[in-house]
Parts: sequence; C-alpha cells; structure tokens
Amino acid sequence: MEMKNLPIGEQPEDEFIKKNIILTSIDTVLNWARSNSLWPLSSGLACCSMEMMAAAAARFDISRFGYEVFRPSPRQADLLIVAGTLTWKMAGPLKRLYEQMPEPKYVIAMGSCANSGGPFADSYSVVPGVDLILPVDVYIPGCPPRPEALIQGMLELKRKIQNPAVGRRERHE
Amino acid sequence: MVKTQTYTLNMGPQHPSTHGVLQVVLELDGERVVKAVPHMGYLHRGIEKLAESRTYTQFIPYTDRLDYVSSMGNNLGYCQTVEKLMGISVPERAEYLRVIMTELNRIASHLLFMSSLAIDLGATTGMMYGFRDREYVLDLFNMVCGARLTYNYIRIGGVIEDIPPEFLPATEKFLADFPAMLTEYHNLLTGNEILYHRLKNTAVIDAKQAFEIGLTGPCLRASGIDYDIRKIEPYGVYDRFDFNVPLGQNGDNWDRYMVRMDEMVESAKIITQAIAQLPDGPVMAKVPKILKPPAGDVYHRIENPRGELGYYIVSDGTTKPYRTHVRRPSFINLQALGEVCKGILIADVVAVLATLDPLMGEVDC
Amino acid sequence: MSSQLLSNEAISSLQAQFPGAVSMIGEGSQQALLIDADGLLAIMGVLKNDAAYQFNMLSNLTAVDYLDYFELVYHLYSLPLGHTVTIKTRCQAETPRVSSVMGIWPSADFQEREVYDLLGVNFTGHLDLRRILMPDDFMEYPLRKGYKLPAPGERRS
Amino acid sequence: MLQDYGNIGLFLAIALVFPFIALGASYVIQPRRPGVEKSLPYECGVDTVGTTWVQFRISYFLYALIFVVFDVETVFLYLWAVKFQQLGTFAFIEMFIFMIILTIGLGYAWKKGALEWK
Repeated sequence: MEMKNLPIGEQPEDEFIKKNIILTSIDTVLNWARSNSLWPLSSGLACCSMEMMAAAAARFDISRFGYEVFRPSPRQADLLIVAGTLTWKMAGPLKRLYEQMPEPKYVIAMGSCANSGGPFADSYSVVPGVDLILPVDVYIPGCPPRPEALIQGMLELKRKIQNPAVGRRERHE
Repeated sequence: MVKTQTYTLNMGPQHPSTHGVLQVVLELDGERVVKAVPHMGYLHRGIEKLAESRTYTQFIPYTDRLDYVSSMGNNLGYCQTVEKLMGISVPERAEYLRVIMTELNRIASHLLFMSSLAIDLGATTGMMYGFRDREYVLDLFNMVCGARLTYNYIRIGGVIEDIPPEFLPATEKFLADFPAMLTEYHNLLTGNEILYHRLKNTAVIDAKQAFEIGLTGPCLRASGIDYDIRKIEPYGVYDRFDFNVPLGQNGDNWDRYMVRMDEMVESAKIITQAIAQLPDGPVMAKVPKILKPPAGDVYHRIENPRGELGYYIVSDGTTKPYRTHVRRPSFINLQALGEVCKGILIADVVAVLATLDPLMGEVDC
Repeated sequence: MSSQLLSNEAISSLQAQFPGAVSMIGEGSQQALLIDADGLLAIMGVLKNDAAYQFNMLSNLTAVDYLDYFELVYHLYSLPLGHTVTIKTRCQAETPRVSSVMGIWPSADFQEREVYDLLGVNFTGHLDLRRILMPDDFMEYPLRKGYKLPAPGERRS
Repeated sequence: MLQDYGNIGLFLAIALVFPFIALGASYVIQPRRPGVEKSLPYECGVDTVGTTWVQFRISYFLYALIFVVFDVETVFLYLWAVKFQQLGTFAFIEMFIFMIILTIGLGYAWKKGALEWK
C-alpha cells in the first residue's frame, strides 16, 4: 500500500490519515475480494470428490473461509477443483468446462490422480496429471487428501491470488 | 393433441445429481422423459488391466478405489476370494474384526446415500445431518487404520493391525447414540410430506422386472425379493449373527429409501453382537510374504452396501493374477435406469438416480 | 442355508440330455461345465426354465483371454433351489464370436457390452452391442494380452 | 408540493442509476477474453445433441402466467400489510375481496388442468 508522505507541518493529520484512510490500488482490492469468495465448480470425478463434499459439510466447513458456494454451472464458478482421476474420455469435457468459465479462473488439482495420475498413472485410459490439459495453480497431494489438506490448498490459492507477483501467469489474470 | 417436438438433453458427465461422471442422454417431450440412455466410461481407469501387472497384495489398494464409499467391503471381497483360492483360514478375531468394519462401513455408506438423496431432492440440511454423523464412523476408521476413505485395512489372511484399546468404547458410544440419530433422520426426512410425495409410487420396479434386469442389494430387496448374500451364502462368520433382512413391498423409490434406513439398524445390531462375541488371539494368519496361489480360478461374492460384489480371479501359479474380474453391483444396477425412466418427469430421474445409488468408481471400474 | 454346487446327478442328467456338448472340468470349488459354443443357447435355456435347475439369475459374466482361445465364464444362481453353477464356453481368438444370452437373462446386457468393449468378443443376437466404457473412437481392445500399454502420457486413440 | 415531487424524482434517479453503477462497475473491472469454446452453449461439458432451437410446450407458458398473477398479488399485499392497522376495516374487507377474486382464478386454472403437467 503506497502511502503519500505529508509535509512536516501537518504531522498530527498524518497519524489521523494513517488510522482512517486506506490508500491502495484497485487490483489489490479486487484480488482481496476474489480470494475471499472463491466459488468452486462442483465437478467431482472420483474418491476425492467425497473428501471435497466432506470438506463442504458441517465438520470441516469451508464456509468459514467463504468457499462453500458450489456452483454446478461453469458460468458462475471461478475455481475448478479437479477432484479425482481424469481419464482421456473425460479430458475433452473437462477442458470445455475450463474454457467456459469466465476469467479470472483458477484450477486446483486435488489428489495424486489429478497431480500425476496417481496409482493409475500407467493405465491406458488415464491422463497422468491434469497439467497436461489445464494450467494448474495449486496441487494438493494425498489419495484422497484429507479435508484439512483441501482447506490448506485453498488458503494457498488465496495467498497466491492476493499477491499475484508470486505466481505471475499472464494467461490467467 | 397438437404434435410436439421432442428434443435431446445431456444430463452429462458434469452434473450435480448424477453421483459422479455419469452421462444420461434424455430424450424429452417437455418435462416428460421419452427415453433415457446412460453413457459410462468417463471414469474408466482400466483397473482390471492394471491387476495383471500387480501382485495379489499390491492390488488391495485398487479395490479401495472401486466403490470408494464402502472400501472395507471391497477389501473383504477380494481378500476372501484369494483366501478361498489358496485355502488360507483366517483367525477368529480377524473374522470378527472384518464383520465389525464392513458393517460400520455399510452404515457410513447408507448415511452418504441418505445425504445425497436429501440434497438431490433439495433438503440441504438433510445432507449436513448425514455428513455430520458419518464423520463419527470415519473417526472410528481413522482410529483403526489411519485413513478416512480408502482403508487398505483387510489383508489376505486377516487384518493388518489389531484395534487400539479406545476403539471398542468409541464404537459402543457411537452405537449408543445411533438410534437417536436415526430418529432425527426419520423426523427430518421420512416424516417430511414433500419427500414422501416425491418418492412414493414413483419409478416402480416390480419383483419380476427387478430380478430380470439383474438388480441386487437394497434395490432388489425393495421390490420384495429376499436375496441377501449374508443370508443365502454366509461368508466369514456371518452365520453366527441373527439379524433380519428388511424388504420393501412395491419397489418404488420410497421402498428403496426405507430399506436402506432399516438396514442401518440391522448393521448396528450385527456390530453389537460382534463386539460381544469378539474373541482374543492373533489377527493375521501365517501367510508367506510373496503369495503364489495354485493355478486355477475362483469366484466369490459378498453383500456390499450397493449389491452383490463378486471377484473372479484366474491364477496361473505366478505372483501376479492372470485375470481379475470384478462383478460390480452399481454397473449392473444401472441397467434399470433405462427401463424405469420411460415416461417420468425430469425431476424424478434425479430421484431415481439417487435411490439406485450408482457409484461411478464402481460402475466404470 | 448356504447355497451349494449343482449336484452330480443333475449334471449327468444334463449331459445325457445334450450328448457330447457338456463336459465337466475342474473339481471342488472350481468345478465348471464346459459347453461348446454352438449349443450354448439351447443348454442355457434349459438351465433357466427346466424345473430341475431353475437358474433364474445370471450372477456374473466375464471372459478370459487364453491367447489361443477366449473363455467365456457364466456364474448362475438359482433363487428357489439355492444352488450355483459355473458355465464355461470357448471361442477361438482370431474371430471371437459367441451367441448372446441376453434373450434368456436381460441382466447380461451391460456385462456383454463390457466384454465386447474390453476384449472384442462379438455377441451375436445382442440388441445394442456398442462400446460401453472406452471412447467410441477407440480402435483396440485393451484387456487382450496382446494389447501393449501405451507409454505413460501418450494417448493412443 | 413541488418539493415532494423532487423527492420522488430523486428516488427515481437513484433507482435508475443504481443498476447502471452495478453493471458498469463489473463491465469496467472484468477481464474480457472471449473464446470460441467459451461461447459454445454449456451442456454438462459435452456437445449439444440435435437442434437446440426447439418450440417449447405451452404448459411452460401457463405455469409462468399463473406465477406472475400471484406474484403481482403479493406485491399489492405488501403495501396493504404494512399499513393495514391505520387503514381500518374497509381496506381489510377490500383486500379480501381482491384475494377472493384471484383464488377463483386459481380454482379455474386448477380445474382446467393448467397446473398438472400433461
């Protein structure tokens, strides 16, 4: 946050300004707003979707972080959680879902199947790693990752959105 | 009547109420379904091909990921098939632990069924209740084998670990307040007027049709046919427990829902009896590190929460099976979808999918 | 009451009814009836409708690739009488062709389509034989022993 | 007198400007990257089958019509419900007559079967 320094004469106002007025860039405000209300697309593929639902349910409750609004349609979602094994037959539809989401959109690869094919990496019908198809922002290891791991993954994404210099990706923003 | 134009709609792979990546191509005349054709394979990972390059013990984690909501049942089915092939006898304590775990898993699976049925019909609080109480069972499994969903706990020859001392008191506490949970669900869902009218007399599958299509499990028992493998072909120590098998009358959505709710009560009864008779002793038989079953083939089936789960293993004497086929209940239960959906409304297709309870990991194998 | 295997005299009466088409292989829990492919439909019809057998449930249907022949395996179960039987039939590997039992047990529909999809066994008389698990443009049959797994990551359509 | 009209005018201006602010802000802020695949109709991730421009059945229109009738009725009820103590019994009876007329309309639609889906 850039703070303009005032002439020496009005020192007391300086305290007043620091306490009451926040000067910041629009992008920071937008990223702050986006990162605190990610709307995931409910596109569960396999076992990880069970843990995703458990995370959205009462005990682990990602609505504490503002992420519990699971939108069925990609038009209203800005976060694609690939939860489960992606097969070549599902790769086309998943790519289209990703394309049909409005910018700014983010992708979380949940589980080792999405990260690198997991236990089915050498199968004839499994995409070994979602990053062959989609640009992935956060990888969550685990098979299936526990709901706490999914929450930590989402918080990593939140930090990544809030300071975009960390993961500058022109194609996304 | 004015001639109307039917159009085709994809209830496609990414849909909130198809329980995973199932695509149902609906031919619609307004709201009424003319024809429903299920398309599968969006989660086909080729597990049967992978089995040919895994040893017998390495394949157990793959069985977890078939029906990933009742993994204990999958482990049990596979391990009992290999034990039948090799003639291994499992110690008594391990048999009882297996029964406790699979019945707990049946409760957790039916709780998930109830939650997904509730949210598919619009009752989001029903889902919150179901998932909240399912966490109790997942904590018990977490205590036993450290995993919430894919346990890999039942091994060939017994179970991998004896239960920790605090497992039995925790299970008894869960069984003590389980009836209170059930009355809560019955007040919340079964007593609900809207849910009753949505499920009653919709998508009726009569007994003959259900048996012809190959339905098994709660969907078949809802049509009134007493077919439960724990009774007709008792595996393990199931013949030492007395429990009755709930049956439905006319096989509509309501009966499929009520049969599963009553089955949870029966499972709780089995667990209390199993805990009472739990003997001491080893939990793992003397099994060689590297299993080399004699050449031959064997088919063994058990009663999974979704139906009859069978494993057909052909071994050629080496450490890797020559062929492993899994008879998956959800895959064959889905044949009923095309029959049942003729002439019902779209909203009822969602209810039928919820009560048939297909699980795509198991359908696509 | 636990279900037991088909009794021996039932098998011998079946063999008498179909001379030369039914032979018993395997012993104990691996006991199976080997039926040659062209008499399959007739024998299966008898097994389902005859009062002595009443196998009204096709529990499992699968196929195994034994390199020079394919072996179809049927596990039948009779609800009223409570006994089970394993039926096997063989067809040669080059042009695998077996008559479909979908007419007798409709529950064979998806299982036969899966065997067709993964192993390429053609079921004559099947009403809707098309791929069920693999994408429609997939040319090969992955569960055959000859099918070599593609290099990881490289997709073969 | 004129002053009151001023308030209404101001209220009207804000009512008009408000949606434009909301839509305009998002129009200015949103990164726009139109793509071919993005503009395709969304149907659960796969291509649509057959023609998507199809003539819908009349029953949908009837449902919508009955809904609009009763939605407008509730709008009138709001005004009355806020002030119905001060308005006295005459307005009370007046409102019930209004509701009875609409219930007759509902009965007619119900009997003609506009509510069931043929």
